[in-house]
Amino acid sequence: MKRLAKWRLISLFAILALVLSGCGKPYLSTLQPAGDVAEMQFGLMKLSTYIMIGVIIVVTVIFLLVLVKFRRKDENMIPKQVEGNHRLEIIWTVIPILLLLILAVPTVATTFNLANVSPMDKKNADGKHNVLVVNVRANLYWWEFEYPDLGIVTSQELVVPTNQKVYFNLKSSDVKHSFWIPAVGGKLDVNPENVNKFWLEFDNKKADEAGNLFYGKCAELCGESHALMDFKVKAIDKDKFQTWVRAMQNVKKPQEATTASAQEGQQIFSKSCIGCHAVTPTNSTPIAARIAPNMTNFGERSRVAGILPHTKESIKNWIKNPEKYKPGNKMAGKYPTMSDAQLNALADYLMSLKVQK
Amino acid sequence: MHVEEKFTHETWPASPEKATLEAKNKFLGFWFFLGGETVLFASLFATYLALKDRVPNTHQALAKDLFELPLTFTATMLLLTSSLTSVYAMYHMKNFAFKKMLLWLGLTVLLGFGFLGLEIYEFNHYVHAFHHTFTSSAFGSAFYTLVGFHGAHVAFGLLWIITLMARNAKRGLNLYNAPKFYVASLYWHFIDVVWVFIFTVVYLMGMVG
Amino acid sequence: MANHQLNSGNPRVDIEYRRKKNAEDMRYQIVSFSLMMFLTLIAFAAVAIKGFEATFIKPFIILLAAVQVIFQLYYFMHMNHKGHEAPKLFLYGGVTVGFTIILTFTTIIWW
Amino acid sequence: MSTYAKKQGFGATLWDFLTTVDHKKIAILYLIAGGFFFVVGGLEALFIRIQLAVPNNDFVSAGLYNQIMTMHGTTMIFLAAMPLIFAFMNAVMPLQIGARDVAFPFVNALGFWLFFFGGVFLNLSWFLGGAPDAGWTSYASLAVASKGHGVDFYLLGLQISGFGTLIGGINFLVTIINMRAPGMTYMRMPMFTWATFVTSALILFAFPPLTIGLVLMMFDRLFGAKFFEVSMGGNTIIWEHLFWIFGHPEVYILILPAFGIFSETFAIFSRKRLFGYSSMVFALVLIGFLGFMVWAHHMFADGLGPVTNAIFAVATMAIGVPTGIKIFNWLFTMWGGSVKFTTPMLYAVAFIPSFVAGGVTGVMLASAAADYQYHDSYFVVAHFHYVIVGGVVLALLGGTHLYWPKIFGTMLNETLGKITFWLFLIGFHLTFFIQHFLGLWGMPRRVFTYLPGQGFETANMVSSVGAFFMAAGVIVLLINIITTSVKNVRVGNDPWGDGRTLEWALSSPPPFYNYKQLPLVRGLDAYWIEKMEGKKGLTPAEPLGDIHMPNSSFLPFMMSFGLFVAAFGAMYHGEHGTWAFPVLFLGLAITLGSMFLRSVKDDHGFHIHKEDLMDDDEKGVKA
Ligand code: HEA
Ligand code: HEA
Ligand code: HEC
Ligand code: CUA
Ligand SMILES: [Cu+2]
Repeated sequence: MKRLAKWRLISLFAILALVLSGCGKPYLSTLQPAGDVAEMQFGLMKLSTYIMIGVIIVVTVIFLLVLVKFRRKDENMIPKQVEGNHRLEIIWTVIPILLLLILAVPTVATTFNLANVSPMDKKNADGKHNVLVVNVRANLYWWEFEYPDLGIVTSQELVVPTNQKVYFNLKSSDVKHSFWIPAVGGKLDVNPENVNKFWLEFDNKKADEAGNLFYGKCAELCGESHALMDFKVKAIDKDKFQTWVRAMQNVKKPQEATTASAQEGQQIFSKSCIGCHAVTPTNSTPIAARIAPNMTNFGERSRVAGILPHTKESIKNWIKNPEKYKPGNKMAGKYPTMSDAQLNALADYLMSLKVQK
Repeated sequence: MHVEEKFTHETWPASPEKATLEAKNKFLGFWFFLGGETVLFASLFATYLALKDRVPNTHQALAKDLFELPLTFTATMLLLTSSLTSVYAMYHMKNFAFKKMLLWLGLTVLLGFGFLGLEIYEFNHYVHAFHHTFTSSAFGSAFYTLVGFHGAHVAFGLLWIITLMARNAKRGLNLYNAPKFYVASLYWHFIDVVWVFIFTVVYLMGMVG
Repeated sequence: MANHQLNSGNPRVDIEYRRKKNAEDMRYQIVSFSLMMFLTLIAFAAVAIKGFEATFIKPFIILLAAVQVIFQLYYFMHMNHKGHEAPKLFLYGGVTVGFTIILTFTTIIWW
Repeated sequence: MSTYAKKQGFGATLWDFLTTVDHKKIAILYLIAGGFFFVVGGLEALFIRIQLAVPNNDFVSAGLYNQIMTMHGTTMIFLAAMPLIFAFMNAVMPLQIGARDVAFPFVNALGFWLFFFGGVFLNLSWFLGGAPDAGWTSYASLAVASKGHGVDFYLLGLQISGFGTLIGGINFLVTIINMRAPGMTYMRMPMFTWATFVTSALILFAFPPLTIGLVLMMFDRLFGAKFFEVSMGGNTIIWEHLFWIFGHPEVYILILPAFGIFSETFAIFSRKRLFGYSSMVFALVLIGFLGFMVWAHHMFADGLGPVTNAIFAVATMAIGVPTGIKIFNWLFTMWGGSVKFTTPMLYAVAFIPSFVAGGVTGVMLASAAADYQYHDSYFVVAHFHYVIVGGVVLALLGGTHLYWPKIFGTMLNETLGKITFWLFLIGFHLTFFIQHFLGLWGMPRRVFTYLPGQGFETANMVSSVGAFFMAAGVIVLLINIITTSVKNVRVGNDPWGDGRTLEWALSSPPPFYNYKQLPLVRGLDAYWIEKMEGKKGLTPAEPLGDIHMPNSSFLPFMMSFGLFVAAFGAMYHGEHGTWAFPVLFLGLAITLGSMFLRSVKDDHGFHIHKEDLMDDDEKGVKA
């Protein structure tokens, strides 16, 4: 009997471990941690799950025994009216306390560890951080990522180097949002009234497995298109990251379109769109003027508007009727209607916006 | 036997405010209500403290620019004294001295009106002299809401006491209305308790900076 | 509801005794009122007289306010009398919750 | 449905219910209104599940989804679960303590009508330009930015119904303290009465912060205040704190009465006194107390800092201990008992594993660093439906079956009851178990749709199918109610045969004055004691005498109606000043006028004379 119980327990844990690790998508699931933070959190999740499974098993065993043994068989039987039992009551007070302590200690430790952003405070001689810092700005349904020390801005797709800690400043420009990359680490709210700070680390091997592209989500109800406020994280190794940064920094003025169609698109863009969308990556523009996604490296992104496939067709559809794809977005209706030809030209132009040829 | 039974000095019970079951219920229920009001005002105080001096630009007046000692002091004296007068009223209620009770309640009401008048003057002054309004800043909203909530309590208390006085002027004390007077006076004291914290936390601490 | 147990019919109520008791109560009320006035004066004086540190004045006047309020509750509102156990419980309950709220709002609400 | 409903004409019955101050009739009003809103909230849940059944669905639009989701949460919590709980408190608690009514019958009626008009007001938003859409938590930045009047409906509607709840809570507190029958000491009170007591205390302290939060936001939205406007010095975190200082105790306001109902059920159908009664009471009070110390666990991701998060994490975990005490005490109540699986008992039994599963995920959420992953994901949705549906709703359904005969004098059909039970239970686990995984796989909550290719498809479909099982269960319950009401087979005092507490000594339904003579209580489970000594009824504590009863009144209805009218004025004063202000004042005038009438018109109630009581002996308590 005892051995059987033990065997059952082990197999249960094994199944559980399988369920826990084997499920979900590697680019999205918290159960496939792809970095230090998610790893620590996954550790806590596993620890707590084991404790809870233990609790459930104990309750279930007593429960089943009761159901089987004490069914009413004799209509006239009056059971003994027991008042209570001190020994039992002490047991089921003390054991849960102990279990909770086992959970509480690592919880507190991890909470403090994840909140440690002291390296962000240190700056070197020319006023730059010693670590990589990204300012994340959340806007109604799109994200902006600024690298203050590198002097560049990008949108919708966060680019980060792997295997090093990346520090984040989070700030909202309208309502509250929440910044979440499930596979890499837990979320932190993006508030309108303060700057929240935390760090994440992106694991190189796991990034490879996930196709170098993690999914990011907005995790706080922020309006109609909250569900569609996705972003992507391109996690690449340090060298590639450096190359990307240099390429971005090289774009000093809007890139010139090369094909005829793209040139036409550029003209339209400069007339109708440039007021909101920048095509240079500098962060010298004041924040208040950055009211739409930066397009500098649009041609190299993996999605249009964070959610649509990265194709010319999507771009045309989007510009034709953004409201259809992201209800309540801040672009719809702010520019003249475009003919099919114009849409085509715009799409060509936008697709040509690449920093790494 | 009836709650409106006529009483004499001899038959008047020692604790008329708790002599019937209705009275006991009223008494207890009202105290619980005050327990809830404590949390209500604590929420307002907390909000005020969080938003104190939170203004959008440097031109706007802060707490230390607004408040003046003499005004607050006068208001405080009026309200604190009204607490004493209402205690006197209850003293006479217990002694079955209806006329005297009315007299002291009347005084309480007068003092209460004095306080309200000062508050209205004060708000008006801030609006015109400092452009410190309900909508000018988070600080303004929090200030007027906290102090105004208290003011509204004063106003409601006055209405309540006046109604009670008018309704019972002709029929004197009995076990039906005695608890009502008692409970109204509890309410009045509670308003005073709140004011003690308002003048300390909002005004005095505001002036200190 | 049903059981009105009025003591109105009780002939043995000693009015004189009660009168005296009430008057004595009233004397306490006046004493506590004077004390309250006194505390108020000190609080205002502490602010009026320049020269004290704000870090001293603030806790000091809050303490004075707390003492005053205890006078109000225990004397004016008769919480010192018997039969106020439940009121006490719930008032202090309210005070505890209220205090927690104020503590929160002065510590973990940021700029 | 009940005897007196049949004897009178419809108009008279309606008037009777509009003016009643009898706690048993008010209970019926709460039951009907709460039941109605439960169906409304359930339909909204079905719409949610239909929309989410497949990716990229366009069953409803994004904006409409947010409204449905918000109204589902708000309706279920404030307009379904709480009123249904109040229904049982009203129906049972005064009987359990041996009282003839609550302490303030008039206020009791007022509480109901305030809730009712608040709920109606809130739901009228559907027809007047759109419902609130900022979530049931209505976080400030989004709620203040929300267009239209949806959020205003939320603010004003909850404000009105919140007053009703608050005065209801005070009423129950006073009733329990002052109106217990002779011999009913605190430690002899039935567990449901204890739960009512602690719950009411929570209401007393939890609702004021909500009231203030609603006032502040109403000032911001309707009167230009700047509490939450960051550019003017405002701070939206204030709302979050105020809401959760209320919100967390609120979830215990929901679950403690459920615990109470189950405590009664376990004892009755195990034929055994509650195991560890005093530790049960202790645990109840401790949960209530701790309930006020943990609210920031809803704000772990806010960025309050590691110190705050750590403190609140540990405090939150602590609640697991007293809750565990209760769970084990229930198990040991059944242990050694003679357990009969009636419908109410099935609910109670199913509650244990369901609630424990939900409770332990709560403790997982309490682990702050891990909650950064769970927060605002479907894992949280799974957690709270496990505790709410697996705890509160099972208690409400079980309680409905258990107390139906006491309230209406006729039994619900046991077979149909068991069908409802199984459909609902299976549906419940089917719907919500899988949602844990959705959350862990990265699905945020409050999304109107999701894109394909993220691995969410199958699980969402399963979840949606489950919801329809629950709906089927509810429909069977409605059929059950209708058919048994039509048959209307009358039952005696103690239809389950094993009643232990005072209410089972009274006829079903009890006479309107409840107890002809107040009973003398000689121990825990007073009625059981009498039964075991072979007595038929209760031992009276007083000679037969006149009974004083309160008069019916239409004023509670009018007072609440006035606020309902005034709320429209307050809401539209911005754009329709010409008529809105008069409406505002008219509404307030109705309310204040009714209050004035109430205070100047003496109302001493009436007496039932001894002689009349002797006449209807066959119906009353056999004393
Ligand atoms: C009836 C309602 C109810 C109940 C009873 C509970 C009970 C608990 N809840 Fe839950 N909760 C909600 C309703 C409820 N909750 C709702 C509605 C939300 C979401 C609100 C929103 O955002 O919209 C929420 C959200 C919520 C969060 C925030 C999640 C987030 O948004 O990030 C947290 C975090 O700590 C939490 C924790 C807990 C805990 C620790 C308990 C504990 O009380 C549970 C205690 C019970 C047990 C632990 C089981 C029995 C015990 C034993 C068998 C003993 C042994 C056990 C151990 C040793 C662990 N809840
Ligand atoms: C008491 C509280 C309560 C209850 C009982 C329920 C019950 C249910 N809830 Fe709950 N829910 C909440 C409180 C509750 N919920 C809250 C607070 C939220 C958060 C909102 C927010 O984020 O702001 C939420 C959110 C929420 C979501 C997440 C939405 C989102 O994040 O986008 C989902 C999704 O599945 C859901 C589903 C359900 C389902 C399927 C039920 C089922 O159990 C319902 C079962 C009942 C029925 C199905 C009744 C149907 C009746 C009929 C069919 C009868 C028809 C007959 C006639 C017309 C005569 N709810
Ligand atoms: C009012 C300012 C505004 C104008 C004018 C505007 N846009 Fe936008 N645009 C936005 C905003 C805001 C978004 C982000 C929408 C979202 O994701 O919610 C956006 C998003 C986009 C995207 C997707 C961005 C990405 O990074 O995937 C494209 C492509 C785009 N706009 C193209 C255009 C073109 C082409 C024009 C001119 C014809 C234009 N926009 C004019 C505000 C504007
Ligand atoms: Cu941004 Cu949700
Ligand atoms: Cu909670």
